[in-house]
Amino acid sequence: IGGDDDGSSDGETMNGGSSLDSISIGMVTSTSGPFAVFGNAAITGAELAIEDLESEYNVEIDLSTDDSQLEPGTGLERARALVTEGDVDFLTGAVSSSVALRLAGWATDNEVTYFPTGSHSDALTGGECGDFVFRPSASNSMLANSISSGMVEASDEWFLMYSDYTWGQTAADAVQGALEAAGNTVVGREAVPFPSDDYAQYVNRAKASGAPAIGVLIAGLDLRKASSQIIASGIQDRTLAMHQLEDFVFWGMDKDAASILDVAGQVWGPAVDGGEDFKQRITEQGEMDPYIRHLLGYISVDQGVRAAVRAESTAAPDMRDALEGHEVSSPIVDMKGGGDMYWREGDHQLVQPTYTVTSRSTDAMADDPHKDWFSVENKFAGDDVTRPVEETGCSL
Amino acid sequence: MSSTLDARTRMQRLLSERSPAALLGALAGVLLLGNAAVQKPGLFIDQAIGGLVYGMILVMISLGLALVLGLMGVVNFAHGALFMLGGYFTYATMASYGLPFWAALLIAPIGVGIVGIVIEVVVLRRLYGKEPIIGLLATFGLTLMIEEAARFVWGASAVQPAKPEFLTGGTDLIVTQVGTYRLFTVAVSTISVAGVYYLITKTDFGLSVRAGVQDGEMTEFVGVNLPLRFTAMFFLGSAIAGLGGALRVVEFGIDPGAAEEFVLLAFVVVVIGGVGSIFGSVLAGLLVGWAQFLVPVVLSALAIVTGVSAINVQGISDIIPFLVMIVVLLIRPRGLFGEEGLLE
Amino acid sequence: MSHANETDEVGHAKSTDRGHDQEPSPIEPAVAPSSAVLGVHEMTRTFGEVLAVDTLSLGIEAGELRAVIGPNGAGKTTLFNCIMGALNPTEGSVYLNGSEITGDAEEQRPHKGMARSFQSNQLFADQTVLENIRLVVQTARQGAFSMDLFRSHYSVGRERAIEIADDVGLTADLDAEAKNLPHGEQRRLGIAMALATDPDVLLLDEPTSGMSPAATAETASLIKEVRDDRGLTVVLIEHDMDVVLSISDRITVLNRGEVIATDSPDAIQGNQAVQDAYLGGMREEI
Amino acid sequence: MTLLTVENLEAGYETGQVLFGVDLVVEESELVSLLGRNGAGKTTTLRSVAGAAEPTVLGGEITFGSEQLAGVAPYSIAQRGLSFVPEARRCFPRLTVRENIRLAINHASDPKDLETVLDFFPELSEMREKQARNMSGGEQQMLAIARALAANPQLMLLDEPFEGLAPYIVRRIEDIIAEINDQQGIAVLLVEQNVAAAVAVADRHYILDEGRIVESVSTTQLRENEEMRQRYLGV
Amino acid sequence: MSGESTDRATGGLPSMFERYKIPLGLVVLVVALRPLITSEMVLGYNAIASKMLIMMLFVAGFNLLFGYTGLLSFGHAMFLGFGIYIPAILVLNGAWVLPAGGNITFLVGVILALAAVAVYGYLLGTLIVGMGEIYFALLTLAFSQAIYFIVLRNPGELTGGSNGLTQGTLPDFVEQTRGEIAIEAFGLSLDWYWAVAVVFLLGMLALWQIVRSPFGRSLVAVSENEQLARAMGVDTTSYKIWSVTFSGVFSALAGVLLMIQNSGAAIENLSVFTSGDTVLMAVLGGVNYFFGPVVGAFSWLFVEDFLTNFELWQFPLSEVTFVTVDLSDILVYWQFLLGALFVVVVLTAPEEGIWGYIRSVASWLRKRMQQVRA
Ligand SMILES: Nc1ncnc2c1ncn2[C@@H]1O[C@H](COP(=O)(O)OP(=O)(O)OP(=O)(O)O)[C@@H](O)[C@H]1O
Ligand SMILES: Nc1ncnc2c1ncn2[C@@H]1O[C@H](COP(=O)(O)OP(=O)(O)OP(=O)(O)O)[C@@H](O)[C@H]1O
Ligand SMILES: [Mg+2]
Ligand SMILES: [Mg+2]
Repeated sequence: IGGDDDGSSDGETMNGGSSLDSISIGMVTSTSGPFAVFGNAAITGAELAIEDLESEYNVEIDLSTDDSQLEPGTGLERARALVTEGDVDFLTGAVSSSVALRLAGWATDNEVTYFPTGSHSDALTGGECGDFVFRPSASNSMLANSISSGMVEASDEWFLMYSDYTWGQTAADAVQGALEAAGNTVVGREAVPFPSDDYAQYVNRAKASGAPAIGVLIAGLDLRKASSQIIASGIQDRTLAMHQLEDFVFWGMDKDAASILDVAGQVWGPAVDGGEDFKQRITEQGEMDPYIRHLLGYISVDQGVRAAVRAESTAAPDMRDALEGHEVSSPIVDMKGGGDMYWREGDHQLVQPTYTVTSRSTDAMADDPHKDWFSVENKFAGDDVTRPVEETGCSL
Repeated sequence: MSSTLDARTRMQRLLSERSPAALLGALAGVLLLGNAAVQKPGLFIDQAIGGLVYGMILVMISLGLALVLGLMGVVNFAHGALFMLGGYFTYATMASYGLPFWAALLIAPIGVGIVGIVIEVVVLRRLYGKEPIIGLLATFGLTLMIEEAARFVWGASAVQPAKPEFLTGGTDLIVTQVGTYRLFTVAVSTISVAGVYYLITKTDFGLSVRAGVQDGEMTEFVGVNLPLRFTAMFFLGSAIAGLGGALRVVEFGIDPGAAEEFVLLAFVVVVIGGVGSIFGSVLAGLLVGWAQFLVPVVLSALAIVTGVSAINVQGISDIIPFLVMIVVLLIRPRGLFGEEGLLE
Repeated sequence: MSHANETDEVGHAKSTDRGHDQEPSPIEPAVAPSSAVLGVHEMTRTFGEVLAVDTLSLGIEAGELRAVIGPNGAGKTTLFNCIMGALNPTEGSVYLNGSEITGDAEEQRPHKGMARSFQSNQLFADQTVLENIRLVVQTARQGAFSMDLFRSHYSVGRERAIEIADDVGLTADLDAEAKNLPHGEQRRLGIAMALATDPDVLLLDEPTSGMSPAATAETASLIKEVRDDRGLTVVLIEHDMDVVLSISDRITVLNRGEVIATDSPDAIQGNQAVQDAYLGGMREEI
Repeated sequence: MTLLTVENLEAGYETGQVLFGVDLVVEESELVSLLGRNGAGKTTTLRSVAGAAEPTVLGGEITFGSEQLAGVAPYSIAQRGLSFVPEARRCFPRLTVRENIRLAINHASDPKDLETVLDFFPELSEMREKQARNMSGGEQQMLAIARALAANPQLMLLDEPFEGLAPYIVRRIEDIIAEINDQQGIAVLLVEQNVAAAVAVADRHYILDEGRIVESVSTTQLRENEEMRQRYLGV
Repeated sequence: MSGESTDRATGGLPSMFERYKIPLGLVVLVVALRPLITSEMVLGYNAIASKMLIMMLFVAGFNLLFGYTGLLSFGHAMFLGFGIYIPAILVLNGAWVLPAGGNITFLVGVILALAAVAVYGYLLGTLIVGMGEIYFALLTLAFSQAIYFIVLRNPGELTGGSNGLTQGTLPDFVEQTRGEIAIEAFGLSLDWYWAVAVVFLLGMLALWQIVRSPFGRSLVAVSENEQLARAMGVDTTSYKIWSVTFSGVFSALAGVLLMIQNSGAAIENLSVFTSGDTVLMAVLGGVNYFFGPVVGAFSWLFVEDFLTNFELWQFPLSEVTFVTVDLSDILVYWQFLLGALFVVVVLTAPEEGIWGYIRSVASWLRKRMQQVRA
């Protein structure tokens, strides 16, 4: 059935003596350390989703959060405590792929539904996919495929610099694959320890490679350091690309520095046309301007709750059945800017539209009503950028 | 410590301790570097200069630690926390009070120095003459406290003030371009090293502090107001840490995690140089800086020559300081210029 | 204070380039180093430019109680350190019962029958007196290293340790922590631990320093007693001439790293070179 | 004039009280000895006067010149003209002979200069650049005395300066002490177990036993009273 | 000082009770720990109790080296890592005739891990035990970092790099259901806590035997005065090397348990922070006592996992509350309090730690009671 998330039809089921009058959600994410801003944004998004869902359905939703401290082991421990002690029905969260992969493995073994809110690693819906794991965000390869046309246009030769852990490694592979498929060459690639305070030596190498274009696949706030050292070395005029841009990272720099980015992929951002109401609500919270992490938090909770409601159960196998192949029709479609969204059966990827953006000129960068420093170049349908299930290495 | 006086003699002695193995090692090193220089001349020069600059930054980070460790015998793990505070104080001065960078560069180290005084008076004073490990443990605890306090005041995310206008961008050094701000850091670091070196080896203040760490009670019997001097010394060590943090925050921003991030690296540098020798720390800082920048180039050049691409190990620079330390300590168990019996 | 060449006689070690301007009087008697219980053959030890021990030869016979005296810095402690392996001699060799032990590891020597006490107190400070001694007994029985994992340490060497403590008069303090003992008793514990290795040759470095006259006398007789009862060979560094003269069989006088005389106590007292170099007109009485 | 007065001094350690009312006086330019067997409390007395952190002074008064020393920091006591040569020499092991002495000179109000001090000790003069840890016990003892002398004090406290020294050097140091006292008018309070040496140097002697001064005698009295020596000193 | 037979100072011959009070104490500990932790008052959950036991074993293994031999290792996580990774890799991939996931594969993996860590510990010890205190500490750190780096590089796709190993690392006899682990063997089902408790007891008893043996006393001699020990004929180098070896093996054993507890291998367990926490836990508890690390690990984890979740502090109990304090705002900053506690411990008596304090309070009480009775 093409599911219908619309409140009206499900409302009836709810009142019809369903056992689901309360749902409890656990979210393990980074609320301390350098990634706290990401984790907290996801929590804000999740809270908004709960607000909306509670008014839509007659169900009490309860969110327990805990700090993963960005460490897989700690994350797992907290997640386990939420499940065993806090009795949460399903799990969401994680800002980094390492934590997400660990939670995913455990969730699969323990029959717990898990939405890895902030992870983009291909492994999650590839080699390490799991029965009860559903990724609400776009994968690295989706983003890489999105920007590849822009990159191919910009230059024939590329140098890739990437953060040396799952996310960066799979991103580099995906981008390189996309470039080479289009007949371009990657003249060099450098793994950069993450986090790192010194990008000078890698920038030197990028410079020495002579490549007119550089892919800066650097995670989190490190992207700021890398950018400022690119400027210091005087090669900011080369084409710079980033496959997964989070606006927040650039907001920490001055606009001049932020304007060096030429090609970037994005799951969503303030520049995307859609979800104005959502952006407004985030801004009103006053803590941060809206960006992708808010939306991801929202989607995770929204999709989890709706699946449970559809299944009339929070048992992991039931939720799985309610999600696999499900065509999303909830408000998130609109927030995302419209387009097809569905949970693919073979790998549990939420297939969804992606975007490419470029930085605006300094004076065109808006700060009001919320920061808007980039402009959308292209929008891609999910099916056009998602790799086929057979290529993912996932067999569900 | 007194032998820091004649650093030249010690250097000569170091060089004169030739063994066949050392000679072979040196030869291999020269060959590898030569190969890298031939294969990738442009990059080699870039990296050599980049390594020098980075090395001086490491020296700046480790100098205060070397001072407090070598002269007061205190294994100050809180050095990293003080470094971090330097960053936050700079941020506070610039962002919250709107003062210019130059003012922050003065205020932050003094502020951190004052925190150092408090630490010295309340905690460290009780630990002189005890086993160095105890100092390490106490300052470990202090680090947790300072880190958490910083998180309380400034939050968990990184903060960063604006870089002064004229220090942004790069400076063209003909063969390569280096961030102007980095060059500025190198200059500050060089001046600090020279000042500290003079203070310790040439002044009466330095003499009394050196005596104090060897036998505090006796130093007082001789008429030295030691508590005051040690406090002054720790003020200095902390202020230098704070200066390092101040220089850093402008370039990279700072978050509470910095407290533990840099202290290990600083320890590595000091130990490679040899505990008790400021000169050694300086040399070690440069050595590590160069190694971090040049080893990857050397490896990739070697990979080209031999055709074995596995030699070009990715992401190796993170581990290089530790590898350098292992090699140096296995050859010279007390580091490059460490003294027998000091902190063993 | 009117001696011929004052500075030389203070006996700080001389520098390497100095010639032998002093004819050593009664030299080491005709015991070849290698045939004695403890032999030192042409040993030299330098510290940088300082010659602490200078081509020194020594032969100690079985059962002998030999005192080694000499000005401060003459090289006495250094000699001990080289014999015991705490320092490596720059040149020369050490023999025990006729076989060379020069290159042996320090920790092996106690197991060959040599033991020492230290000039400054060296103890396992936080351990009890009993445990200090017991540990040594255990080591003596089990060798330098033993993977003895399956019993309790109570069963190894306790009785023997108590006996030894009794011998040196520490019975009352068995359960006291070593660091809490008075100085004199700490020195005695040092001797007890050396004895606990069950040595044939015992080297004592200033065992009575810091002891009151009464305790000094007691210690002196203890040393003599141990030697007599166990047939030990004892080498004793001592500045207290009363002790030296009263208990030693022979005395070796060191100056600037060299033996300047080895002779009986009486003869040493009458030896002019020794008078000049060391005794310097000892006070006979108060 | 009286330089140092110790009145009814009580002091001790964590483990218990050691001094139970010590009274002693050192006149200007006087050479006094304090005798007693091991553990009598001699070192404790000197350390109390020098202002050391341990022992804890429990009662009594210490007057130096006209000033009370109770509660005064050790460095400040030193700066008032009181030099202390503690047990076991305590030279700074990693400082050279020159630096050891220099340090004392830097912190005294009216110091001697380096050369004057080294003239007393020709053997030290030859090893100015040697670190103390590389010197023998006797050499270090000389250095310790030289260092105290460099401050040009009014009163020097010497704790067993002859311990572990060769008879010959004992004589040297006796002479040096006498000379310092004689020529420079520096008062000396000498703690000893070696009665012979004390008798050779000092004019007046206190005998300490179990934390109390039990006798105050002249050299002649001490020489003659064998019974007293036997009782308190075991000689 | 001289009561417990395996504390560092040892005096006269103690009574039977004195002699065996440590094994007794260990049994009491495992029996009481979980009910205590998971009780209404504390509101813990099961998994934390087993984690506590694992960390206690790990820190006790560490303390054999630090407290008893006097060598501070700042890289002890590497030893833990052997126990985590080797069985996990083997179970995940199988090898040769060993099927992936098989119980035998796991057991072989465990044996292999312990043997490998012993060999590695021995070689490493041989290389570095001669180094001075701080140099030794930093070298262990360096080697630990090197191992971290190797694992991070994911050689042969074996270690999973920064993700660690997240799936398929558990042998067949481990069953999981929504967070609860059980051991299914020989038709029996054993709760994970009790399985850990058995290994913990065996490990701790072995450690206890080591420190009370003549071998263990030699370690203490080495740590107290190395120069003297050597002069008295103790081959200090060999003892140190073996201490590193044993310490490594016990840590690896804890690692095996941790791998199952976390159902996989996480690279952060190899990080310098794990090593640092280990030192902190040992010192917090008291390095001079056998129970020091136990108390240290307990206090640490207790503070970390409970205080952070403590929102309201009600006194005396929830039913009859007199005082309710909202502590959540303060307890967010629990590390500050921990740091302060640590400073206090180090300043007052670094060798004593919390356990030392408990003991001295207990003996003070005993004395008081005797006085009162008299
Ligand atoms: N730091 C200390 N802690 C505890 N007790 C001490 C300490 N120092 C000395 N004592 C004790 O105080 C008493 C007096 O010691 P003190 O050192 O003053 O004697 P002394 O006369 O100088 O003896 P000696 O001739 O051996 O040097 C002795 O019983 C000694 O054990
Ligand atoms: N580690 C060292 N480094 C440099 N020189 C040293 C060292 N140890 C001893 N010396 C020097 O060697 C010489 C002999 O010293 P040693 O300690 O053997 O003398 P000693 O005869 O035992 O004197 P004392 O009676 O004072 O103890 C001295 O000049 C001393 O300065
Ligand atoms: Mg000697
Ligand atoms: Mg005394």
